Amino acid sequence: GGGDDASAAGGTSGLKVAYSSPVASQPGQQIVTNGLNAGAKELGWEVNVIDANLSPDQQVSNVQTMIQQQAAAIGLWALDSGAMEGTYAQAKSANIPVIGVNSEGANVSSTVWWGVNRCDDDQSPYRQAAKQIAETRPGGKVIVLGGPPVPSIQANVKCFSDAAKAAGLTILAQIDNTKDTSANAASLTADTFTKYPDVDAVWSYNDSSAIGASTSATQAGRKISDGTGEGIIIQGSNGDPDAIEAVKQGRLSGTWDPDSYATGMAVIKAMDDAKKGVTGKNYVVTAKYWSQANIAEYKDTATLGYTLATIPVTER
Amino acid sequence: MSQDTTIRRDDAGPASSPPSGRSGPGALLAGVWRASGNSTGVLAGLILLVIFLSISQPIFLTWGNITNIVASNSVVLVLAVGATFVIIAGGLDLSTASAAAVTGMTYGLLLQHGQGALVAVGGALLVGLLLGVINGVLISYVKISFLVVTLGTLSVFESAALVMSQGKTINVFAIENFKPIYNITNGEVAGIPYVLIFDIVLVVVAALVLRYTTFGRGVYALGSNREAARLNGINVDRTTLSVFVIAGLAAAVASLIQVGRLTGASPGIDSTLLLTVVAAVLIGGTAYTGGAGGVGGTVLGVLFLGVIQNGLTLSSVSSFWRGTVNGVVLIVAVALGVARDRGWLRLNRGKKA
Amino acid sequence: MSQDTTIRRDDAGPASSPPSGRSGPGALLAGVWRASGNSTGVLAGLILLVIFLSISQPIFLTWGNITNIVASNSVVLVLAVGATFVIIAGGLDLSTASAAAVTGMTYGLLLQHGQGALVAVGGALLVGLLLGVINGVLISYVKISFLVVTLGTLSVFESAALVMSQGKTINVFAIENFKPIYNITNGEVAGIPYVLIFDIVLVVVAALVLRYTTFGRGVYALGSNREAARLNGINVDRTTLSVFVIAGLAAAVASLIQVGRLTGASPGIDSTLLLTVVAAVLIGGTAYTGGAGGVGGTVLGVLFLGVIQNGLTLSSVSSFWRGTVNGVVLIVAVALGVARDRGWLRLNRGKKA
Amino acid sequence: MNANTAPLVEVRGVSKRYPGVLALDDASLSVRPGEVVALTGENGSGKSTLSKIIGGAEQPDGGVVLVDGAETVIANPATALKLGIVMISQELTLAPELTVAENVFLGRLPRRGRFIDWATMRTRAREELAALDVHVDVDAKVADLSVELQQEVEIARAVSSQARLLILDEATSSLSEHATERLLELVREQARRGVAVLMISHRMPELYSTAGSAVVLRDGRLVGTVPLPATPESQLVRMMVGRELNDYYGSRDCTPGEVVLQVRDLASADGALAPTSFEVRSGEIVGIAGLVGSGKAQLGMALGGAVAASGEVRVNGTPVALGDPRRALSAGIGLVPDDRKRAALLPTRSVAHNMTLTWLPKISRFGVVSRSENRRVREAIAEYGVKTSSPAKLITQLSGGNQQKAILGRIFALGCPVYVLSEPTRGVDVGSKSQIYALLQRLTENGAAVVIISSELPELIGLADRVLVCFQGAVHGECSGEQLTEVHLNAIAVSGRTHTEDFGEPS
Ligand SMILES: Nc1ncnc2c1ncn2[C@@H]1O[C@H](COP(=O)(O)OP(=O)(O)OP(=O)(O)O)[C@@H](O)[C@H]1O
Ligand SMILES: Nc1ncnc2c1ncn2[C@@H]1O[C@H](COP(=O)(O)OP(=O)(O)OP(=O)(O)O)[C@@H](O)[C@H]1O
Ligand SMILES: [Mg+2]
Ligand SMILES: [Mg+2]
Repeated sequence: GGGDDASAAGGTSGLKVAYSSPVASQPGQQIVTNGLNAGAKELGWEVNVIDANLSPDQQVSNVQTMIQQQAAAIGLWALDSGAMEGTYAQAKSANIPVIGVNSEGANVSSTVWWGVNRCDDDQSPYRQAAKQIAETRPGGKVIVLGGPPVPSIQANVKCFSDAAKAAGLTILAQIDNTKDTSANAASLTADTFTKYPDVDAVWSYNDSSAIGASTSATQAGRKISDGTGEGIIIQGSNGDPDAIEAVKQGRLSGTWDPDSYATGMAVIKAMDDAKKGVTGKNYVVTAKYWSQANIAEYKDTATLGYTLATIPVTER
Repeated sequence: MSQDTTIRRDDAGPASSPPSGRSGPGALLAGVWRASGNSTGVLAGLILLVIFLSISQPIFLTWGNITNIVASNSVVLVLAVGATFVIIAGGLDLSTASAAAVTGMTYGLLLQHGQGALVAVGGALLVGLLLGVINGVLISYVKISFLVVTLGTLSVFESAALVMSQGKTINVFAIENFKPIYNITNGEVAGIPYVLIFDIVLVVVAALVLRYTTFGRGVYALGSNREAARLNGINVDRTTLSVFVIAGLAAAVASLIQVGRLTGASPGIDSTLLLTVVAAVLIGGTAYTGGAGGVGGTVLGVLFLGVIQNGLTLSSVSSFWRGTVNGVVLIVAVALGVARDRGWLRLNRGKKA
Repeated sequence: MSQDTTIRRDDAGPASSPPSGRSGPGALLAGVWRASGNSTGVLAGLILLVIFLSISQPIFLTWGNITNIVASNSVVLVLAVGATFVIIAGGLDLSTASAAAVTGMTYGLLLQHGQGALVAVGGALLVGLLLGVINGVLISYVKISFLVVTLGTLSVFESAALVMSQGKTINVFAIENFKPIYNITNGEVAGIPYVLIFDIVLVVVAALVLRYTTFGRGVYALGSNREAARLNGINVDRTTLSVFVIAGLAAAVASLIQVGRLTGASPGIDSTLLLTVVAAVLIGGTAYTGGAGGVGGTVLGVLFLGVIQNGLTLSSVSSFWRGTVNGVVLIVAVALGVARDRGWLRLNRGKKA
Repeated sequence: MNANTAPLVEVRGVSKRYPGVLALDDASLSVRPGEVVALTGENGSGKSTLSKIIGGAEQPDGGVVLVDGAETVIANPATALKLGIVMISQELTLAPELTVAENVFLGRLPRRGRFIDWATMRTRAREELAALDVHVDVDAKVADLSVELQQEVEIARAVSSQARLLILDEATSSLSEHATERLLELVREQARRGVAVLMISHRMPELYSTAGSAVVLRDGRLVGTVPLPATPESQLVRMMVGRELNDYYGSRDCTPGEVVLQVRDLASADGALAPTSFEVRSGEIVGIAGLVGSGKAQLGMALGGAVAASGEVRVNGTPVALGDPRRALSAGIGLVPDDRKRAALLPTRSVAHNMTLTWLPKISRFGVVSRSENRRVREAIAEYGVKTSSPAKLITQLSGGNQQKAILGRIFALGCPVYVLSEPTRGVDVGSKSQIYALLQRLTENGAAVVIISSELPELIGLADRVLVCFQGAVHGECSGEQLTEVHLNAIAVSGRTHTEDFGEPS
């Protein structure tokens, strides 16, 4: 399909670029990798993905390996963006552009952002989430399910919580699923549902926690709302395949999909731009909310038919 | 430090030895206190915790909350019962959480491929047994240290679980053959969750096996003095193999409960699960060098950790401070046991000379 | 299993005992092989791994890659050296990775509040010492089991690191007073990274302390037989306290290297760090029940694990399969040592009987 | 001999309670410089407890300890060492992972400047051991040594530490006759130099040859202090056990029957035991003697299947698979190994579970232990005279001799056709020894074949029908009848053959 742009880029064909994945075994990160590969294929590039497996220290040494292997460009989803400045500086002095994913820094060439992580206007996803809940359940009671103490997660939690209060919702409790597993989310929410049996909605920072909450709600004899009807509203985030299934089965009210596939492609696009000398840009990948109302339209990444020119990304 | 292996020192006590016959009315509490052996501190800590939480959180002692505690700790309990056998025998199975991921994936995949409920459950148990056999054979027949073997298989099993579904969670909710396990893990009879009944049966059976079978005695002997066990006719290699097989089966059972609860099989492993399981066994009074302890203590350990978690959630302690409360309560509870031993908390112990 | 505590059985060898004077020309390799004691398997595995990687990955033996291996394993090495003292003394410090998070945050906060480079480094070391004292006092004077104490402080320290900055990473890259540590951790002299020089000095000093000081031999005596050490006038409590203080200081030093490398102090803890550190010490031939082993083996253990990681990264093994390769290589390497012991790989060992 | 010098250490009215037992009850004793005091009494009478209190390893519940006439709290062993009180305790206190040299100097390693002087340490360790006539590689790991050599290391440590008071708690119990003699000579020499010595032993000849007085304890109470060697042995024994001991070794009323145990070319895989052949008949007791390292213990271990071995062993004509203790046990060979701590005790288990360990196959059905367990344990405790406050007590809380009786009881109760007993009476008091001998006689009367491996020649001579003597890993001779004397046995043990001409008797 979209080979035209690639041939226009001409000279860049055959580049070897690298991407440092925070944890390659997670489903969402795998989709990012698929997107990277698709984008690279379009340009005739090769992309080497190295897994930091949740260790920032490992990530630093992975990037150093990339610098040694003289990658043409480095994409990097920093596990801890406050702790990568030195590494960025080393890449810069080796003249290798660095594309951050949801992470920025003084020496980062450009950054690809997830739309879900924005909180600057009314259209920002989690502000919309709060509005949606308030519309269905005016003055409703909400539980906020946070995650490990990571700045980006904390920012998202704050974004939703502030918007929820502004929309007249009552936040009964904020509980943090620091272990980041469904099982732990299930225990935490089971305890919380016992304490607050009259909860209207749960907003969760990711899908696996939302599924945990859904499990304990069901076990407590609660119905899961389809987003408009009765029952408890449970919103997840990430658009994991598993969560899409759950939405289809009526076990989740909905999930905020950051579009990981487009994210991967956007990284390649940003690299391509940087190679052409265009840096300092922010690429924002548009998020989608999948609920029981629109889940029938959900398409698997393989059949999306994105090209580098058509990915749902806005540049700022 | 090498001798300082039980939670409390000196008096390894009658925790696992046969009841010594003295009885009499009254003084029941004092009796339990005395008999609690190595887990006194945790027992005392648990009692204080329960009293504190019942007062500060009215919801704590409701039946709903209690069943929550049971449900959320059954996976840890089952793994911890398996780990108790291994630790009493003087070993340690670091691969247990990873093995549970593999057996859970096996169950999920079998269901996904249209297998019947029994086949799927049987398959998971069989794989659990196989994983236990792998550990056990490498340890008892190839003679590699149990720490190295289970450290290696921890990594291999984790990887295998990821490979099995390419890292994806297998959603089994809509599969018809999943229903029986779903109903068992989430159902109840006369208000009592099946899982609670299962837990009780499991613990009682495990306790009886350890106390009243030749196999159980062999496990203690092996952990107490391997050479003495060997010279007195215990089949040391087979007993070693057996405890790892038990741990493998426990991993399979735990994973069935887990998948039943979460309605999906995930290859991801909770990085704190292993530590929680081992902690439960050790604070329950089983010596990490083996030869002493029992499942009774392990139940206390699991309950103790579970009640702390539940209490923290109910009291909405900030997630930053949870660790502090958790750690301090644990240390203080065990320190109570130490204090008891040193006579700081004398309770009807008979006077000294 | 209780006796099966060293990585290989039977021949605990001269790993920890002083050089016994015999020398002679030739047979150097055979000498190293023989002297490698408990870490033979890992040594052999390491050599095979290096040969394999040099052939399959041309970049492997470049100086740049070697310094990369050194840099990325220094944190583990420093923690593992501290852990070696604790484990030889018969203990285990589960809180070491959490302690490093606290000291790293201390260093970051001090810099952020405009303190000088020396004050910040000194502050981190002081806090490390304090954390070690907390562990040590609870264990040796309050007499709570080291497992319970360090399990508790693991949780408390983790929580403390989070509370210190409300969970945020402190970016120190732009702070002027951070420059010295940055330059030391990332700089080099004549092509040799300062960190490598530091690592070598640290290991040599630690080895000398363990071999040639009364404190060092007291650590071995304590781990070998606590009661014997006590009856022979070794100050058991103070030695116990000291090894935990050493572990605390090691955590502080490791965190300085970490922050220097990452240019930011993060309260998050790498969940695999603790297991990696303990694994390095154990596969390096230090017995987990104490009394035997040494830092030489620990260096081998760290290198072995580091080279596997590096090799996996260079060979772009799929992240799903990494764990399998990792685990299998580990088990096979240690099995080599077992095979050596049983005479399957006889190499100039002199006849028995 | 130094009755007028002031006591170095004096204990007044000391008592000590353990859960369930009053181990010491108002006990007193004093030792003067240059004096050798024997502390005697039955197993469990409180001897070790008393010596631990003097050595700072335990604190008394009541009473006082005076050092150099001043009331002193010996808070820990380090304090005791500073006061010049050095103890060899009944349980070995060695660091098994460390070298012989380090163990000799444990707690006081020689230094040059700030660093340990390994060269000096090795040389001095070699000298100290040589003074005991022990020649062992000082770089060897202690865990790799036999019990006897470990004991020698412990003795070398004590002797070399310039003690003012030396406490020997059954230091000779795992030594051979020769090594014992050497140690006692050393003790006498130390006493001549003004060192005070408190020795605990169950071997009468040692006490009589070395001690100047004896303090007798019974059930933690002081029975009396008597001069030695002036007090007749029978009186001392009566003070200890509260009755006369007649017929010490007992006798049996049976003639050897069928051959029960047939051993042909039995050799251990590690070469410590050369091919050995012999037979034992039912009703017969065969002793095995030999010096340290002669392979006698190895012979027992090979018979019991504890070590890999080659050759042929038959019980009642049926061949027994070698190298597997389970097969040996089920074929009817009951083994009591000599190293109690390493190979027999389950230290974390109760007395009951230690005893029933070996009985499990007999007292269980379908793998479930029978209800009769508790009754059997109580019967065995009574029958074999194990002194314990409860069967649920941890075995390590029993006195040394009672631990040994529990171990013997668990094997004797099996009713095996063949018993292989290595140092069966190590650490057992005279009264109990006599009981054990009587038990052995009964076992043989009931048709068992017994092999006793012992370094106490009087015991072998008193019990055995014939004695095989090991020399350098093989059986080099057999003595019976007239020739069953210490002189003959020693001759073979030392040189491997009899010097008939030296005795002028036909062989
Ligand atoms: N740690 C302990 N806990 C409980 N009871 C103990 C402990 N140590 C000793 N005892 C008991 O104290 C009593 C005296 O024991 P002690 O070891 O002093 O005897 P002993 O005279 O040395 O005997 P032996 O000749 O057998 O060595 C025994 O009944 C023993 O069971
Ligand atoms: N002189 C020695 N030097 C080093 N090791 C020795 C020496 N003598 C014996 N050993 C070790 O002790 C082990 C046990 O000794 P062995 O069974 O041969 O002698 P034994 O006569 O039974 O000794 P004991 O009188 O101590 O029971 C031997 O396998 C050997 O390893
Ligand atoms: Mg004694
Ligand atoms: Mg012997």
